[in-house]
Amino acid sequence: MTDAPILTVSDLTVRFPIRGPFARKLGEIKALDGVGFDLAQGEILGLVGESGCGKSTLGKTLMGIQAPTSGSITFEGKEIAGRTPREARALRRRLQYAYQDPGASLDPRWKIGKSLEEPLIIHTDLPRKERLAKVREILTSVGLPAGHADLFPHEISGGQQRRVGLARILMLNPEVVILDEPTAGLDVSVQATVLRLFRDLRETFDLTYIFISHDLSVVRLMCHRVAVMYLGRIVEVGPVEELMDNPKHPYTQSLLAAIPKVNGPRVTENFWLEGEPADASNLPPGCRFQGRCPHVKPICRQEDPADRTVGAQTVACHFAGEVFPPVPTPKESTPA
Amino acid sequence: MTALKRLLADRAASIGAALILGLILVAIFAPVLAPYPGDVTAFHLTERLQPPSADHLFGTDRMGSDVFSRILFGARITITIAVIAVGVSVGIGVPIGLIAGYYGGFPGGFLMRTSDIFLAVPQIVLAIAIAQTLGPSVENVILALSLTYWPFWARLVYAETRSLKAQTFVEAALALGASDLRVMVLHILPNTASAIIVRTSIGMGATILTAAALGFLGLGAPPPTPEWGRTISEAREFLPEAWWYAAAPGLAIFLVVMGFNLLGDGLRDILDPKLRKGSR
Amino acid sequence: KDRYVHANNSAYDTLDPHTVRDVARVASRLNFYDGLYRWVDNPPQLIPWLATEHSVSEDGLTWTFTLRDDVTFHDGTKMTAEDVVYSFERMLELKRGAGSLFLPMIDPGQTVAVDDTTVAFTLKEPSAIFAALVPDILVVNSTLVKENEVDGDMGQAYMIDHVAGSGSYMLQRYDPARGFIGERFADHFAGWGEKYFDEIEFRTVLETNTRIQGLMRGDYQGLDGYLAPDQVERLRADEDVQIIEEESMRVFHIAMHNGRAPLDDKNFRMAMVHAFDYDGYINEIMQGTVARNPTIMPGNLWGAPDVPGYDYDLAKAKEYLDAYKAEHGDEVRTIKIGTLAGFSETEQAAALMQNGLSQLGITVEIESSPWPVISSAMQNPDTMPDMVPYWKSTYYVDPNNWVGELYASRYAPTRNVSSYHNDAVDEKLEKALVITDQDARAELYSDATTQIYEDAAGIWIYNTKWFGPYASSVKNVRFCPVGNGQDMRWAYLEE
Amino acid sequence: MTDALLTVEGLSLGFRGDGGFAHILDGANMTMKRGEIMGLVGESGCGKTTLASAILGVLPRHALEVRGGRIRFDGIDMLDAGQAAQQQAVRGRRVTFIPQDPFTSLNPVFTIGQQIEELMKWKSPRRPVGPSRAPTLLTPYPRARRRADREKIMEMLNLVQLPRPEQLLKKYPHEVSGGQRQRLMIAMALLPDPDLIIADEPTTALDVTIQAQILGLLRNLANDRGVAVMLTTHDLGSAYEICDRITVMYAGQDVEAAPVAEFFNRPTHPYTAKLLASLPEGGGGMTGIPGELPSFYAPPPGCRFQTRCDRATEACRIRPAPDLAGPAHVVRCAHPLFQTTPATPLKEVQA
Amino acid sequence: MRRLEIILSRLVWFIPTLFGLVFVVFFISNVIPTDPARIIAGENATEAQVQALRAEMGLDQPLYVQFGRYVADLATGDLGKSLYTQRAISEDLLHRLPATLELTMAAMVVAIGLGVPLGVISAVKRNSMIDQTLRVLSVSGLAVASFWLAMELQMYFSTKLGWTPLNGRIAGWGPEEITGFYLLDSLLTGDWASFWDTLHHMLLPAITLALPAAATLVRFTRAGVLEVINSNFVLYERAMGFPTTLITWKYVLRNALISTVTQIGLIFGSLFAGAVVVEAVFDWPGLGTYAVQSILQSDTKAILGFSIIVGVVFIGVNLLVDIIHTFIDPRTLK
Ligand SMILES: Nc1ncnc2c1ncn2[C@@H]1O[C@H](COP(=O)(O)OP(=O)(O)OP(=O)(O)O)[C@@H](O)[C@H]1O
Ligand SMILES: Nc1ncnc2c1ncn2[C@@H]1O[C@H](COP(=O)(O)OP(=O)(O)OP(=O)(O)O)[C@@H](O)[C@H]1O
Ligand SMILES: [Mg+2]
Ligand SMILES: [Mg+2]
Repeated sequence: MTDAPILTVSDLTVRFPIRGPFARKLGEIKALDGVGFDLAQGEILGLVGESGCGKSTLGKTLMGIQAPTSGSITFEGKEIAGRTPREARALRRRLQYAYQDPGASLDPRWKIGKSLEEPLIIHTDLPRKERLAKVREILTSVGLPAGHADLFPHEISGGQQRRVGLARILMLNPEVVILDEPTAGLDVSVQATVLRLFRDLRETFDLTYIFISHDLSVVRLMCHRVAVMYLGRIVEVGPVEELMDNPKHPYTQSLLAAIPKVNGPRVTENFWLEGEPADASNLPPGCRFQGRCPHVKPICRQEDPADRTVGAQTVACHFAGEVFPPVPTPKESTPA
Repeated sequence: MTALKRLLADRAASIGAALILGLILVAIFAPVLAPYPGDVTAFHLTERLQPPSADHLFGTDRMGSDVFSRILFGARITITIAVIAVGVSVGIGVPIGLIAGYYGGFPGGFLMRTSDIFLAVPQIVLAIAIAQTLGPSVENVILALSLTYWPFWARLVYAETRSLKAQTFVEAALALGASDLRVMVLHILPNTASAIIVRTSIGMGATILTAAALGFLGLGAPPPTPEWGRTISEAREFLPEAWWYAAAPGLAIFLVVMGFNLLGDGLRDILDPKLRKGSR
Repeated sequence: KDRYVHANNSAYDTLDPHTVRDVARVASRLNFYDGLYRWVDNPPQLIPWLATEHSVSEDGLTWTFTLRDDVTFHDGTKMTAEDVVYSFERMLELKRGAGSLFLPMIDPGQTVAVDDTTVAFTLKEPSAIFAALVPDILVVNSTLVKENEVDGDMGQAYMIDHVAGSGSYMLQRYDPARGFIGERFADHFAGWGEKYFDEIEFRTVLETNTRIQGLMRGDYQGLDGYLAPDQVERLRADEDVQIIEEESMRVFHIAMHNGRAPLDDKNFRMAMVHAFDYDGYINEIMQGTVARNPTIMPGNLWGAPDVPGYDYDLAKAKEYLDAYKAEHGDEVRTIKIGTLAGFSETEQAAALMQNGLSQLGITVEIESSPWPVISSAMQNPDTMPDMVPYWKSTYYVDPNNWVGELYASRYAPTRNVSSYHNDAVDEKLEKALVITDQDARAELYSDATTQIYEDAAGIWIYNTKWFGPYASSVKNVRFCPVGNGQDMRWAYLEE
Repeated sequence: MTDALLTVEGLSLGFRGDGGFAHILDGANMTMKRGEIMGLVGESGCGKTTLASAILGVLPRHALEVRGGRIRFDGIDMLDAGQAAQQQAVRGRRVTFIPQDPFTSLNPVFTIGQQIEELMKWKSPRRPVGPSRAPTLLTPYPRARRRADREKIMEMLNLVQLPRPEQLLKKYPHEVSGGQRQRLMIAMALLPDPDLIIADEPTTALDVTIQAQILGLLRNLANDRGVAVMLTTHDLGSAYEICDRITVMYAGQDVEAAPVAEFFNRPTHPYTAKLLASLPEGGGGMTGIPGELPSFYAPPPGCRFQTRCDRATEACRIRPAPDLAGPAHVVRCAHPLFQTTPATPLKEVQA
Repeated sequence: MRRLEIILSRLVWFIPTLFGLVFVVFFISNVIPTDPARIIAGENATEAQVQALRAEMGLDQPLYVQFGRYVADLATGDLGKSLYTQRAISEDLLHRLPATLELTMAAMVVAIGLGVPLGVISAVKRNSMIDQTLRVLSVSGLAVASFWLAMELQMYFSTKLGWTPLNGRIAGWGPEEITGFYLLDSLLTGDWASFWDTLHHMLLPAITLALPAAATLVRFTRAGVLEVINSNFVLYERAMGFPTTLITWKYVLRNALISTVTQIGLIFGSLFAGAVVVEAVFDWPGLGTYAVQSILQSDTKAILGFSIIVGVVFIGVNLLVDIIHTFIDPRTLK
């Protein structure tokens, strides 16, 4: 890992207007609200959080599929925003986004081979023969038989689709790859092989990952650092071990406590978090976690907490480092 | 190849395809198949309104011509009208729907409103206006039908494009740096193809019916064209005695339209992956 | 109560007697209104009606009519000369219908009520045909109409669905989408016979087939005539139906554009007139229900010349065509025939012509349009198709209605649609318009018609026979070509 | 077993389709007692939903082909067409259902209240038994019963921690969140006062924090009301969390059934062991099980795991009989893990 | 309120669409090569008379001026006067509208009453004999040319068998007019004879019109039901033991209707236009007959008026469908 970050994001905000009839603006969803972080070369940054908290939006904004409302993204020291489409496209070749649903990101009427060839047609002027050779090469490197180039997306399994999605991205020799929930919906056994593929590819192609997931155990396995998002904001970020073993934000704490683990404590016995996330289009003033936080104080209802560094983590909580998860009462479970 | 196999496996669709194939063959080989190929323009005034017999399968008409032969030649007109009118409609409607659906916003809305307007103009009225301006003829029937039919395709493609535009694979293609044109032509259009094909097949049937209705109202091809709709309208004077005179072209229309509809239905089942899944 | 229900092929969409003057809507004019004179019977005769007599001044310009003094309108008002003047001025003012016939002859304000029962018309120039038009001066109840004038519209809005007349029947019910019902006007000045219909209904039934079946089922007691021969056959077979057969004055011909090449060449026209299968058309398509009419003049009218009709003879046609080609070269362009959409006889005639010409190696294009379109086209020499088969009906019973209007230069291009021009013919026709002696006129018309015939200016095919389909129980229908047998005051029911 | 509420014995069925006969369930067995939570686990596509649907009688009838086996619920044969009336009376009343996807399982065009009321109209425990004479669409819903049911509904909504139930009932499904919808489905499953709830992956569509709440709710309800729950899931963590017993399925066959602690600590079937080893928190998060599920159109005879099992031998070509590996711990394997490695693994024979 | 807002936003489109419609139809009808002045003046008029009339009618002015005047008049509900009769076209159309509406609505009722239940049955009994038969029938229904069917039905039932009247709306002159809808009027006045007679007259034309519409509905309902019948909520309802009839006829149908309703809107529009041909065959004194009449007379203003009415009804019905959608599909209010 080199010192200069390959990617710097600061104060990134994305808002989706909600429009009614007559294009009247009824409100807006703050999908991203002042997100900032650095990404070092070769690093794997995990991004976790509940559904709808803005993980995909962040990924797509970095990739340029989604235009930011404000904020800056610097890639290798160069600002991405405000470039001509052509320059931005050239920059983005090296920054790629792997879709949450890889099956859906492939044209259902195109054979795998053709889909894989497309990036080369757009960005290079290699002759057809070389393109095909490259397609075969890349298919092998993601662990698929070259014959799969002649299949349609619906003819291969979910795990294989994911490999194809990756292969398509790798065609462009990217440096940073944003993996959006790459293991969601996969069985543990398939998940394991896919994870190993990511790790191998990273070594082969010298990649940097942003690893979006809501499965904390996978994140722990894969990532160096984790950022926890809640309703459009990163509420806690830090090295994976520290953050997981010693979470500082009450949301991170409850998130960790909510995952049932085999042979772990029974989380349902005394899970404390109640209710559901606030409406993203209608955030209350103050801390966005106030509605569900077991430690809520008056100040939380008035002031949105600033980021503060506590230990190895950066936490957006007024009481970071001062609150702890309620101690679980051990269950008299069936003797092992 | 597999599509063809599936088509043949579907009874309704293969009947439809057979009917249409029959129509095409009849249209091509009308001069060979017709027992009295000259009867399109030649008359035998002494043999007017003869009932069906071995000589005249469907009897004779008001000019003593063989109805069967004229029906066979009528197939040519029918197929010409249907193919060109639908072709032009597709040619106008598809790009409009594609562009409107892809770019959306005000221009899209405007295009779609325009198509709504054309949809609201009664087809018959438009056809009449055109027929009266340019004189009733096959070409003008085609023009009138094309002008009123394109919105159907525009609407269909618009809706399909809207939903495809929102799909991830389109976004992914754009993210890879594909241009709008590339995405529209290579990704979206092929994915609307099955819907277009189905619609077109059924549209052919509808076009034939409308063309016949125009002929019936006297706004289509001039006499002595053997167009089916106008034959029915000619026959009206001689009903109910000369029942064959109207029955034959009526049946011909029925069979052909049915053929297109059956084929359209079959294609829908074959081409629509959603239904394919459902039938598994 | 005896009722008569008549099914008509077009709509009774207005009752105003002065705005339309077509045969289709004649029933409302004849039965609700009276004219100064009236046409009856066949061949048509003018009989005194609201007027008892007339005199013409020396210079032929002033026509003075004496009116009956016992005429009352439906509302009981007495009719006076003022009503006649108002009616006539109204026609001129509205410029539609019969008004357009009179406008060229008389200026507005030239009609005066001399006294209550005398009215005088002063013409712009002497006219032999004015007498034939007098029945068209339908008199409306001026008091009633004036009461219902809106913004000086001369009661137009009112008259559309009201009747202000003195005619044999009074309006009882009216629906423009459906027709009207008239109730006998017992106080009609002409009195009534022993038997009559108490109520008459004229109904619009657009479909010929439906009309015929309705008559056979007894839904209707009468239909408009001019049925296709096959339909006449069908009706004849029904014993509850009678067909009243009358020779009418409705000449079916193919107008040719004499002003445009190649039809401006007499040889070519001669080829044309010999290329039409008259016998086939009359005997097969019309099943012999019409009579061959060799010229434009109805054969049964005075002044019609006695000439043999051109015959269908392709050999002769070929000769003429060769003569033409010798002069103009072999190339003959496509000939366009315009037909009247919905009138199958015109379509069949065109098809037959096409058939004949194709054997001469001439291609024909047929174009079928609704009557108003084709009629507009015909009135302009540039848009007039090369040939148009159509009928010339009886608007007034005078040779001028046929030969004059169709071939005199004074009527070009609106009524003389053939662009036919022949100074000798013009001279005769003009003269016949001014003099009043019928024998002299007859000779002039006969000569002119013969000349036109020799010029082969058109293809004259047949004179229509009128087949009035009525229920057998309907008696005493007095057919007259002008009213098409829809003047119901004489008819009655007898089982 | 007299206290068995539900027994599935040797259930064998499949679907006839374009590609031939897809033999999905091949001799599946399962037993459930009153008041226990049974986890039915296995990887995606192994037939969990098919088994649940078979019990509920909602398999697509036109393609279905049952080849053998029985499903008995409290003495009623759930497959016998002759007992259709009893089955219909049982369904939604004594056996209820919590679907996998709360987002699409409620009818989008009726309010939540209308749908709950309809359920209570037909399936309320207070409904007099016996067929009604009125045509179905016109069957009345007596005022008194309606009011009583309404109270129960309110009570139940409170119990599943749904806030402001009055307003909730007036809403349409799309107007409430996924977690609330799933709670609603649980309430609807409980309202008829059933003996058995079949919950088909009730939390996969939900976030972990919500999942924890829902799982907790299910556990408590089972404890408090003595309802048996059949929990279908492929998340072993969830299964561990609330189940009393676990049955593992592989490709339409039950391979192992054991009390929860036994299951996780002493897996006996090679498949179970490998599955547990693939868990990320199990440390071997990147091992996985090589190979894929066999095709249902041409499955191998006998134990269906043989194609991926490194212990498989010729013996595996015949379906092994159930074997007791401990108290209430049933395993179906020719070479269970407590035995030594077999002499000639099948893989080598084939190679 | 959401619904009101949605309805309003649809209504806002109504005016420009209508304007576009008028624009298109106006210019189309003005290229018809007939000279209204000449038509009015009659065959006997001289050129000078025609010119005078043309000036009087403002036909000598540029087209856009005429269009402006037309739109201005239209805004006050004035569609001009018929060239032939000088009758106000709006009056003519209004007078005939009830006849056509009554017929189309009767056809619509028949079509819905037949099409929707049959579509449901067809879907529920998928691939059964009933389904196959219905599918064949519905395809045939769509393939029949309505004018031909009308003729054949008339020939058989009226002429041959004499079971039904040949043509028209009623034998006599109809019940006392209150609304112009004979069925309604005869009910209001208690005139049962007229009521039955109207129904009797309506039978064949309504069936002719309804047949293709019913066929379309069978197909769409079938497709709609099939789409819904495999959805999760139906699975849930079945798993919860809801009575099958209830699931099919209440829960599934209501969902399937969402797409069917759109179709009903489109169908109503096409029925309305299709009435032109059917009315012509059965001499139904409605808008269609009027249109044919106007066409044959090249009464451009009347054709224009007719097109606008049909267009308005079409746009209006689709607007109504949108509104109905907000009721049957609560998701539209999201
Ligand atoms: N194009 C869009 N228009 C409007 N709102 C959007 C759009 N895309 C996303 N959103 C909203 O932004 C918020 C964040 O969405 P996003 O997809 O980034 O969440 P996520 O964290 O990826 O969730 P998941 O875990 O379900 O993938 C959500 O409330 C979503 O509804
Ligand atoms: N109607 C059907 N026709 C043919 N095959 C079917 C049908 N229904 C299900 N299957 C197949 O049966 C197998 C088992 O499906 P099932 O839904 O029971 O699995 P599952 O264990 O519930 O999986 P998941 O965890 O993904 O929900 C799958 O391979 C599926 O494709
Ligand atoms: Mg996401
Ligand atoms: Mg499942």
